[in-house]
Amino acid sequence: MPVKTTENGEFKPLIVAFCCNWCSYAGADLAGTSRLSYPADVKIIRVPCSCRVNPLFILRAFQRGADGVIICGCHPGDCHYTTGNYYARRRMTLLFSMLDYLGIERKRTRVEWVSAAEGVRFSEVMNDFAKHITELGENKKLEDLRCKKSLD
Amino acid sequence: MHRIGVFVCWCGTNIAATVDVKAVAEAARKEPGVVFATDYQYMCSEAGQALIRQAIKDNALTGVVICSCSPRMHEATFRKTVQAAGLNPYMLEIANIREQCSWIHKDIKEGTEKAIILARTAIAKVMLNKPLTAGESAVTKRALVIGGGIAGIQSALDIAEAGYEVDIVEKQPTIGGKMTQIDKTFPTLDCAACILTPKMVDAAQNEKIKIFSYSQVEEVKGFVGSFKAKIRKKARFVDENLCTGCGDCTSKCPSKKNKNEFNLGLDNRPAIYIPFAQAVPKVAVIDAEACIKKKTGKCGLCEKVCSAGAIKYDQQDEIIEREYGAIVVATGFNPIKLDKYDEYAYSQSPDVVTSLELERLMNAAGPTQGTLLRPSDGTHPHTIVFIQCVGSRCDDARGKSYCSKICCMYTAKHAMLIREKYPDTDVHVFYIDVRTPGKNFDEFYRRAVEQYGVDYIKGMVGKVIPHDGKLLVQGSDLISNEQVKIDADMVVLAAAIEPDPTARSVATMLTASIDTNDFFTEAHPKLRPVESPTAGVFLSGVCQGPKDIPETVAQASACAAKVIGLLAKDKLLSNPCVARADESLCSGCSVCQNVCPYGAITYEDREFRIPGPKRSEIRRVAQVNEAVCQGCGACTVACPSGAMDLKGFSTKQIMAEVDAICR
Amino acid sequence: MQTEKEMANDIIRRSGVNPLKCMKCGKCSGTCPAYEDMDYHPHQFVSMVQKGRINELLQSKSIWTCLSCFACIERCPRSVEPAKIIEAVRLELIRRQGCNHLKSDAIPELLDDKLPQQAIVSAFRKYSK
Amino acid sequence: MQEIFGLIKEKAEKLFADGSVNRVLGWKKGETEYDRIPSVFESAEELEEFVYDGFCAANLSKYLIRESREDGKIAVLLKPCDSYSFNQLVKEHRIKRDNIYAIGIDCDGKLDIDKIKAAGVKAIQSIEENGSEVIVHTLYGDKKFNRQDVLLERCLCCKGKDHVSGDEFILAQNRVDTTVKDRFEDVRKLEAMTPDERFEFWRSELSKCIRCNACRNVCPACNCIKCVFDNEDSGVAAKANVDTFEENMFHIIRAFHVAGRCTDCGECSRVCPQHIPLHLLNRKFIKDIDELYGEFKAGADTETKGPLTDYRTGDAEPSLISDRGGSN
Repeated sequence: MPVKTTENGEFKPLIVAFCCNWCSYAGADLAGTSRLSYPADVKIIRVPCSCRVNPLFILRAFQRGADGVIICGCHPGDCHYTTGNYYARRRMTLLFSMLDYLGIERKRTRVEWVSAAEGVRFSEVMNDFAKHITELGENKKLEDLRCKKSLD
Repeated sequence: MHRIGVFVCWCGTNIAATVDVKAVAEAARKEPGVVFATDYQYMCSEAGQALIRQAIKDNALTGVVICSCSPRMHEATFRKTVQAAGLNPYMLEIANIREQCSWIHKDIKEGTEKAIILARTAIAKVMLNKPLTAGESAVTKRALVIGGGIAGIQSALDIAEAGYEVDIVEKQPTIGGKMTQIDKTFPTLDCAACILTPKMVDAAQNEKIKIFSYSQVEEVKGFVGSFKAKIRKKARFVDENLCTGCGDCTSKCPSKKNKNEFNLGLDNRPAIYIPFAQAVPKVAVIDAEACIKKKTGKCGLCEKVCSAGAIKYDQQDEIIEREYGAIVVATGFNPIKLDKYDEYAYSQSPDVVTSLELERLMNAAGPTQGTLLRPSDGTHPHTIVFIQCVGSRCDDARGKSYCSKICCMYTAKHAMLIREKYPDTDVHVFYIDVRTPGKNFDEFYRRAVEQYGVDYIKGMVGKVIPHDGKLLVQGSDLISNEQVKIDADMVVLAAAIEPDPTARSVATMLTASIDTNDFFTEAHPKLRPVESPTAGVFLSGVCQGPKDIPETVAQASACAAKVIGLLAKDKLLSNPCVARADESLCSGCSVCQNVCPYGAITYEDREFRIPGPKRSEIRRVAQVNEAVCQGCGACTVACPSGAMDLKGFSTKQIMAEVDAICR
Repeated sequence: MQTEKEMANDIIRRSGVNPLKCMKCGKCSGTCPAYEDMDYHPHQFVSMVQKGRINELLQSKSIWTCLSCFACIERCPRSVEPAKIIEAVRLELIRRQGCNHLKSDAIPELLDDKLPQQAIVSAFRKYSK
Repeated sequence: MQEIFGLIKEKAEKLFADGSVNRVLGWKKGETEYDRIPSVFESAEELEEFVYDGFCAANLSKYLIRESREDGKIAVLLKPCDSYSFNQLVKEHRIKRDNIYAIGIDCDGKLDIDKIKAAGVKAIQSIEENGSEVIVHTLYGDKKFNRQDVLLERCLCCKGKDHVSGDEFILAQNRVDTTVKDRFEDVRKLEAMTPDERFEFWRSELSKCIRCNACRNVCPACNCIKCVFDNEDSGVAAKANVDTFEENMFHIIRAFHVAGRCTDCGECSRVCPQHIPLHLLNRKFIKDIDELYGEFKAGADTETKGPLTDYRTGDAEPSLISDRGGSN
């Protein structure tokens, strides 16, 4: 289980960000090049397109103790593969709605469209998301207790 | 057995300043499967790459993780490196500990912790990497140029020069673009037509170049090396092959009061017209909206006077399908609409004109035959005020955030030409900054001030008030700290330029990306300025960003060089990170086919062994055409059984990454 | 006692204006109908607040001659909103003096047929805190 | 219903007799009075065991995945709601339409034995259906039910009496409409709860799951050659619930995989030995799809693209969900 508190006992969330290679990952790179900081709690996984993100990945992240999962892709209409983010948009909307229906905090998941030119936006989005997740606190509803126990 | 090597780059101090690289290497060494880990100052340097190659050989590594800058930067470099050491180039993963770690975190402890997690994530992924081999595909040796302005013409001429076929598709009835409307060019004051029209003629006469004027690209399918385009050749109601361009029809046409687009509506043209004297192709076109015959069925005068018999009232749009190996986007620009800036009274007075309109008013082929006259009353203007940055350099809510780049220079040109031709005219230029970076540019601007006595006022105009046939211009002079009021006869607005409105649809069609201003995005702002991130699509001219003519031509030729480089290849290696269907799991349900944007998935009946007396059964299973698949992964999520997976980004690999991050 | 820099920060915060957005084109002053009656002009307000020269501005008659017509806000290409900065400086002064120059009770007396509605609104904006 | 049963049997015998089919897919009596098992009859003689009554709830279309691949033609009996699943399977190329003779049959709602038992009925000897009455004969005497009161939940919000596919139809003169409630009523009730109440509801329901896979096995949309949860390579393979999360994962993913394909046949909930209202997961997806992307009925035809393999450029953004009001 990841360490989730700082030395002074503050909650440090674990956030998994799936970023499409062409827009959002490049946007994250631009944020880096521009030295625009966001919390180190955010860890990025590169995927070719937001449509590569399987609901399984999201649930697995929560199962293993992630506190928030964010999916970033090209703006609708700008997908490198023309239509990928449109499919991702429907899938994620329905999945998030289902998680909400199951009583999971609806702000733990998010989709944001960030272009390769939006380094500033990328950092703003991550700061904002991390802020929300920190406020929500630890994800208790979806994590896999077994994972926790085995490492305790 | 995995034998993974981890290489941590300092990137000078770029990484090493906020990440303890030694600690990262140390932590990586403890990961299962890792047999070697080290750090080095510059992994991408020749010495760094040699270190990697040596380590691969010495330690018989089966996979390599490099903790360095973004994979978008050096993934290709390091793939070559590991390949040179005998490893499959896809047995490499990059942990991005610069852009997504050292550069954004200030605390070394925090940075190091995150870098270790990123390294461990890459290690978890590389353990599941499989050797991949790039596929091959053929190259159609023909290029498509979208847009026939100076950019498109120059790219086409250069590509044709190298011996390849080029098609230019231009939506106007003639090629030439905006440059045809310009009178003189800075900083040499050449006549624009004199330098452009020979190029237009060259393009028309070149055997390798085919011009589709009055045409638009409607659909593009395929991928680098083998695009298939549908071109709509709009009906011009004149047979292009028969028309001699004599102009008899245009002088006889009774429908004469139609806005002349070439002169920006400053005068009129007939319903059948040739845009201008040097048009290429020099063929008449009928404006169906204005043609009396087309509207009422009566008239037919042009048909009667045409000795070549070229008039075809029943001509239909034609769809032409052609194949291309490369596509050049040269869709150009337009001045912005000025309705948002009514403080300058553009809509209130005909004597407030845009700079492009001024070009027409000063051009010998323009509405005034080159004599500068006020559009309102045809008198000579004696006081002219130029206003810079109209709609440029604004905040996003007010206009374009960028500098349109060409206005400072053309305004100096206009001011200079007016002062030269009409020395009795007072010329004032309101400017915020005068930007003249370019060869002989500042000298040119200084000449306008020093030699021609143009009055440059540092400040902006607040408003223009039309009154009694004059224009009261009120602005600030920041240097003398006073508000100035000038009673002017004409006001010229340096309107910002914006990409042609077709840019967005062209970008969508080509799956190329555009920025928030609709300029096409280049593959790399510095190192790949003429390529789009979409393979096989190249950028020429202002469609990529504001440019003057010399820059446009330079970029057009650079773009041509890239196209030639592509067309010179017989085979292209394709990205091996494509989808693959596991036939043993596939139930042939077609959901993957439904979401594939490339039509890369087909179905085949295959025989499978099954338990039971029948022993085998025929099943419909998905097949991926690897040359067509671009590797987006839409199918992998649509597939409920997980039969569809993406090489290089497999479900297992991404799951391993998730697990490594959440450990 | 506040330093000038602190006052400047207060004014920036109160007005919501970011003077760094200014590209120094002078359009605000070019458009200002009250320009001639001002000692410091709209563009100078922006740059002086940025530089922290507040005491001079507090002495300025411009804070009273500004008509609050918002033409500069309307036309600024970079949405800097100089009139709001002038207003914030004025407010600084009004607060120090601790009194409203215009009470709502006094309005009916001041009204006449020719007075445009906008002038009343502007006057309220200008003379009360 | 007795009359319909006769007509169906007659038809089946005729099909055997003239050789148009070599098998008939129907139901036969199981171990108990109310147990009906899907069965393939290979001759007119075997039809002696054939039965069609209020307990023949099982959706037969899924069996066609295997049966339509056998030699010869098979006749299948489809209730109106089954014909949607049938269409969906044709759309997904899972059944060979040419090898099937589909007979649409009448349905006046199927009985829920749990509701009967819940009324305290024990030692059932036989059950008699008599129009709007159901009479249960037990060792301790007879018990009468109003038919409407003991119908399966899915029949109370019946999709309609019309078949969407079939080669021939055997229908009653007077067709009974059993619809009394809106099928999204229960979903709406859940939506109206607070997130914590919903979480508690689903936690208590899903924690009953014993991962017997009955829902998966009966579901006509769950027709993968190998389920991801059985596939080592998928990374989520698990045969049993070791902890609370596995149930969430399994049921969310299962519902997601059938989203846009589920015809709401309700078999999952009917067969669940733990009585988990699984159909409420599927109906949530159906409701969201209808509201967000326009009404869509999976299996209404064999061509239309499913909502998850289609899009509109102006589709709703996922932020729609996170921006919903209320507490988290």
